[in-house]
Amino acid sequence: MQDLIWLLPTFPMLGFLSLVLTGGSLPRKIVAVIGAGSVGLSFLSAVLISAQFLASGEDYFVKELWVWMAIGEFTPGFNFYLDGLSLVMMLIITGVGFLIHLYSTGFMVDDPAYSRFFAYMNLFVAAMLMLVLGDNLVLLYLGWEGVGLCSYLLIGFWYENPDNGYAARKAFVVTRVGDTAMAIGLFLLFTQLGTLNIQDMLQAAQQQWAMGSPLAIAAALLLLGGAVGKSAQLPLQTWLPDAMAGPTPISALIHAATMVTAGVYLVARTHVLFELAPRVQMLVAFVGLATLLMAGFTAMTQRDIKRILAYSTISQIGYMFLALGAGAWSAAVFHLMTHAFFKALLFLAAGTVILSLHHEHDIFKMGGKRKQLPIAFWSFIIGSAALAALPFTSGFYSKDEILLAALAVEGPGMLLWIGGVIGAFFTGIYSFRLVFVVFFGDSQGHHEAKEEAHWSMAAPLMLLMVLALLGGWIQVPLDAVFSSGAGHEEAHVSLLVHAVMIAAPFLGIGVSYLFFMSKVFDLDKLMANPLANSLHRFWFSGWGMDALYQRIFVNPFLYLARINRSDLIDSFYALLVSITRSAHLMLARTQTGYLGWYALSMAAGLVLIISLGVML
Amino acid sequence: MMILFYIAATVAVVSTVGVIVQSNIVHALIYLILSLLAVAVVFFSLGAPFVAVLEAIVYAGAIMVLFLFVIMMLNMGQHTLDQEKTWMAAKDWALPAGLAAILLAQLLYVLREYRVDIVPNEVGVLEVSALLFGPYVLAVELASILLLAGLVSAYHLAKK
Amino acid sequence: MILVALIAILFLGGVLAWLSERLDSKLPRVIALAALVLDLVLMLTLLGGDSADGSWIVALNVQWLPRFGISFHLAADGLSVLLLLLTAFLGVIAVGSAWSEITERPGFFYFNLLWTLAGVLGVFTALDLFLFFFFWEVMLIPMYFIIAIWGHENKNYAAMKFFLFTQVTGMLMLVSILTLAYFHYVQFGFFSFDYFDLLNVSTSSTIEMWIMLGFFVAFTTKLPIVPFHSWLPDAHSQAPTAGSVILAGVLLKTGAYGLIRFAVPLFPEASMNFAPIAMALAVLSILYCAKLAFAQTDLKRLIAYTSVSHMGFVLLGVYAWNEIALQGAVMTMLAHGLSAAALFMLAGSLQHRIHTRDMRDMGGFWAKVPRMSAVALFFSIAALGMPGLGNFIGEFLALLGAFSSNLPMTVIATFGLIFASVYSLWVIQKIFHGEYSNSKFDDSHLIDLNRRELAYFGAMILGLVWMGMYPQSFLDLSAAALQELLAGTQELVSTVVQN
Amino acid sequence: MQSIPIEHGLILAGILFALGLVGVLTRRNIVFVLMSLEVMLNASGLAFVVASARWGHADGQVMFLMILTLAAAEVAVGLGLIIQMYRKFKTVDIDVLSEMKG
Repeated sequence: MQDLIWLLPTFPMLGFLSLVLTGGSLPRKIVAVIGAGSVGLSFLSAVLISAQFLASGEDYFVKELWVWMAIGEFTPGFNFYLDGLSLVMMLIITGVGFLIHLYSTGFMVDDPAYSRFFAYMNLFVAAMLMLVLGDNLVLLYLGWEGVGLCSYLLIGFWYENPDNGYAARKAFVVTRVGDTAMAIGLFLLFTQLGTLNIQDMLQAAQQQWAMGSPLAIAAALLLLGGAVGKSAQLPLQTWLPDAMAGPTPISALIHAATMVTAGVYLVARTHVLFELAPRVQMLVAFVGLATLLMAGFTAMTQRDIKRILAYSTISQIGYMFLALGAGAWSAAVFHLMTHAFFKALLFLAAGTVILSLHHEHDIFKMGGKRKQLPIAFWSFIIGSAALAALPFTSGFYSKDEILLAALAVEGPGMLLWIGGVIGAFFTGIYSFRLVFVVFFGDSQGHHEAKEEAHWSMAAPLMLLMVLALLGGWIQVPLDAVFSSGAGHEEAHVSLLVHAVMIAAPFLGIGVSYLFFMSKVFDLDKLMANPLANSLHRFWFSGWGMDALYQRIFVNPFLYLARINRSDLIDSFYALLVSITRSAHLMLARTQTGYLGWYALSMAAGLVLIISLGVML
Repeated sequence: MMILFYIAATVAVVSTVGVIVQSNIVHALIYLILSLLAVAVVFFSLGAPFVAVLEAIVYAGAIMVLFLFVIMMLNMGQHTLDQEKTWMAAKDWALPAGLAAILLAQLLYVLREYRVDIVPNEVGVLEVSALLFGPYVLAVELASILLLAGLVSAYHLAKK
Repeated sequence: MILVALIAILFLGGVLAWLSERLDSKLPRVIALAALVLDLVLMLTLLGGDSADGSWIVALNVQWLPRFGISFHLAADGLSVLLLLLTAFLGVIAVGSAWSEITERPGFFYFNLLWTLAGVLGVFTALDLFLFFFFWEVMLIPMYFIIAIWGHENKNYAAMKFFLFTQVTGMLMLVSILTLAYFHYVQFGFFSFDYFDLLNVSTSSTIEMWIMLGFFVAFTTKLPIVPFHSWLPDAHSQAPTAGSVILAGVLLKTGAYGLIRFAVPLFPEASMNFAPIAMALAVLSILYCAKLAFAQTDLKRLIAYTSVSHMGFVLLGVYAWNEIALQGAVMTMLAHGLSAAALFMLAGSLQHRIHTRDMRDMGGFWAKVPRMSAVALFFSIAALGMPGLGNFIGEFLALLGAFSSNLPMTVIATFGLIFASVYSLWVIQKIFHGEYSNSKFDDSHLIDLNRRELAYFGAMILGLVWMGMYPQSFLDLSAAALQELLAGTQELVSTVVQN
Repeated sequence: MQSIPIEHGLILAGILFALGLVGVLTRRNIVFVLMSLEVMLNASGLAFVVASARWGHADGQVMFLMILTLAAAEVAVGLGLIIQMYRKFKTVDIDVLSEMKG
């Protein structure tokens, strides 16, 4: 069964091909069966393979398919590598992916481009599986770019609106900045270590590079660049909120559960390099911390239901980076998994809300919907609880591990921990702000809203609710992967620490309740304060990062493009042409047509030549 | 012979001046014939009787008759004569005459140290024809083709 | 002999096509297609053949003008065969794209097309520099006619520009060839234009540098590379579709081939001394033309600039001069041959349908022509270097190889990948996404791709996927040839690099 | 028989050539131009004959014959052209024929 691991990406790939080649001529039912079924089959095989792999007790398993290209030492192959980490990722991708596909069959049912949607989705799953299963960095890069492409295609899925196209291109180009850094990292690794096979490369790095050597730092930094771009961390986080322009299942699958966590996967996969470059690892932690705080502030100010979730995603991935930086590799992957559950749940529930309210995104135009949309309501309650890491939900266990690992970091551990706790506080505020505003209070319109409760949409929500609640009990089999990792020894921390960590989200929820539920604090009054108002606007715009990038990157590029539309270098040749032409015109003036003039010039020439002859 | 040479040379120069300054075209032609005949005499004095005769027959005879015919065909009357006079303004002459003078001066300068006195031996028709039909036979053929071409084109051009 | 047959078939086919026009105006295209398919089939027989003589698969050497040491020397190794296959394949595609587009004087058109291709085949196989130059000119003049007669609104300007650029720099190459032959005479006492003889010529490094520059300028003008690129956008925007296909797909590759086969091996020392400048030019091309591409409003000009940008990777790979980089350059040549040709054909078919190339007038075509849009999307993402497609393999290998020989240039060049995504996606956005509006053009002929078009686009898609997923079949073919080239220059190169 | 300084022959040829040149350059009547051209041709022929006399060889005279042939052909064609010109423009003024200016 393990040998059939190549089936995993093959099923969705076949789904993609059959949907593309038929070009939308299939009936919807069949499209749905192909689209969701292929991922379902993938999930099924993933489960079987996992069972066998875990039963075998092996640390890893390699399936070599064919040599991709072989030039001298450079021999990346189409080889799949299965270990605990890729196993977890593979199950998340196919499992959550299948649920979201199932949900989509209901969600997208009215869309004219039904088939195209599932084609892209299938391609995405295939590419994502390549990313996590590839045994070398080139294959990983193939998946990496492939998911980027699908992300682009799906964000711009409703292409009639140019804004969507803009968001899609922004997502692709911004992540490609990171990808470029990663590509350079690949070049560096190959040039220095002579292989791009991940395991061989890591081994060679351990043998050849000393702790903190400049090469290790450079390599780790470059890979981090790729991870930061894909996972929407500072400073390349600006694309993710705009990416919400895509259909909601896309946001759930790509921009919450799987693709955006690819950066976390990459860092975890190449953790040896980061361990060799402790400074870069510390940088990872601080990037995570900064991102989670920044995104937390911003999430509190957004009005668009999907943007709130997007910023919360950025913030949660920030936690994962914090964990990676703290060396708690397993905790990061664990949080990745729980996050996939509860964030997919939240997005799908948000999709239900949006669909029921006829594509209304502004939470302040909703309100009081808990009766009308019960499934969505409960989904949000459970999802938000897990997001805020309330005790006994899945998010609690993973975030708890992360914060403890952060505290254990030597040096700035306390700082990291405090930042994380503040982040948790914010998480409480913004997650329940959403719940309170949308589901409680007075209805702000859409009184006729009725829940779209087709089983294909309800069932995934139910399943994800269960996972979001109980996912914390899953044991991830990562010990063999991160044998060298830190953060395993149970830190002996005081009860106070635990109390603070548990209290923080509750405090946040409380604040949120006071503002948005009981209205003890008046938001309008607060907004009247100029300082609060300008802060609000600053946070709302995502800390002005978009405007900043617009000013320092986009505008100069557009300016350069505009002033040099007709190619400066060509004007040099145009100059040559005009010089030749004017010289020609000048000489043509001597062509008077008068015979006497010609004879005279001939005579003058004769005189001249003889003079020369005489003189020489 | 020396005297003959100088006399003929003087006549040639004077009559050539006549050619270029005359405004009456027929007079000019007569001067030209005179000039050519004088040159024929020069040839003779240089011991080249064959070309002297050819000069007189072909040049002064045949070619000049052609000119005469054309002048007659063109039928230039009094108005061309007047026109001719108006065209011969002094300022039109200055530059060409100056150029020609410079050219001549250069020639004289080049010849300044060239000094060979000869007593011309007659190089007659025998030697010329021996060469013509010896080494230069190809040139003769070419010349005949040239003449043929001239004949055809002249016929074609002068035709209506 | 087979090489002669390949070239002769095209020459004769061209003449036949021209003559057959009198019988029936539909006959020339059939004859052209038949000649090219025949060529393609004949070339396939080269694939099986084992190389008897080093890396050379077939060779033919006949005295031509022995007094000047000029011989009729044709030979093909794996590298040549790959490019020959590309030429014949794109030739077939070009005939397909001209099939219904060329109605005016078709006989003469196919005559020119086949003669250009015959010249290209000659360039890819000639091993006598005099013969090489001869073929170099043969491919130039028919192309001039193709642009000047069947081009669009500004065809005379474009054709003249194309002609002057290539001709002037071709003359520089001729001067270099003659100088090289002269130095061979000085050194060995007899004239020879033969490649293998000229490889042994050694001159002072200054002279070598100047001769090398003659070749370099000729080849980089063809490639083209900034600052010799400005003929390309004009030529492409004015040429008929088939002309663009041949121009972008094949003619540009002759420049790269010349660099790999002649410029570097003949002058390894000068080339390696010159490599930093060449690589800087490559980087300049990549970035500058990517930016220019983004600024264009004329679709064909845009694609033309992207060609220049991609050819920068080829130049980078060639001057890195190691096996990975060279394989990358070759793969880029092949993949770009297909992707650029396909993009030009798409632009051509759009122009054929709506009679404009101005992207400002277009938008939202996805709703109207979904198949064409999907095909365009495919080739756009191929052009931006999506892994799994041929272009990625080429660019990745070129950069990977170049990284070890010139780190800063490679790092800067890598940023070209970002710009590639900017302009590629911009095309998709501008033409196929957005709201459909037909206020600026008559859309009565805007119909989706027909079977013939689908067939050749399908073939090209398959080709790119093959190159992307299993490039080994191409790498294997050229490996022996490239290794031999590298081995021949290794000593000299390593001394230069050490210094 | 007295000797003749050969350079005098050449000087005569030079003078005649210069005079002919003056004629070609100054006259506007095309018939005059043609006549002056004849003078110049004749002068160059003279130079050949002088050279022939100087060396006592006949080659110079052969050359003179060639020039003679040339002159004959030239005059025939030239006069034909003049007639055509006169028919077409009703003038013999060469400055009227300035169509060929660049």
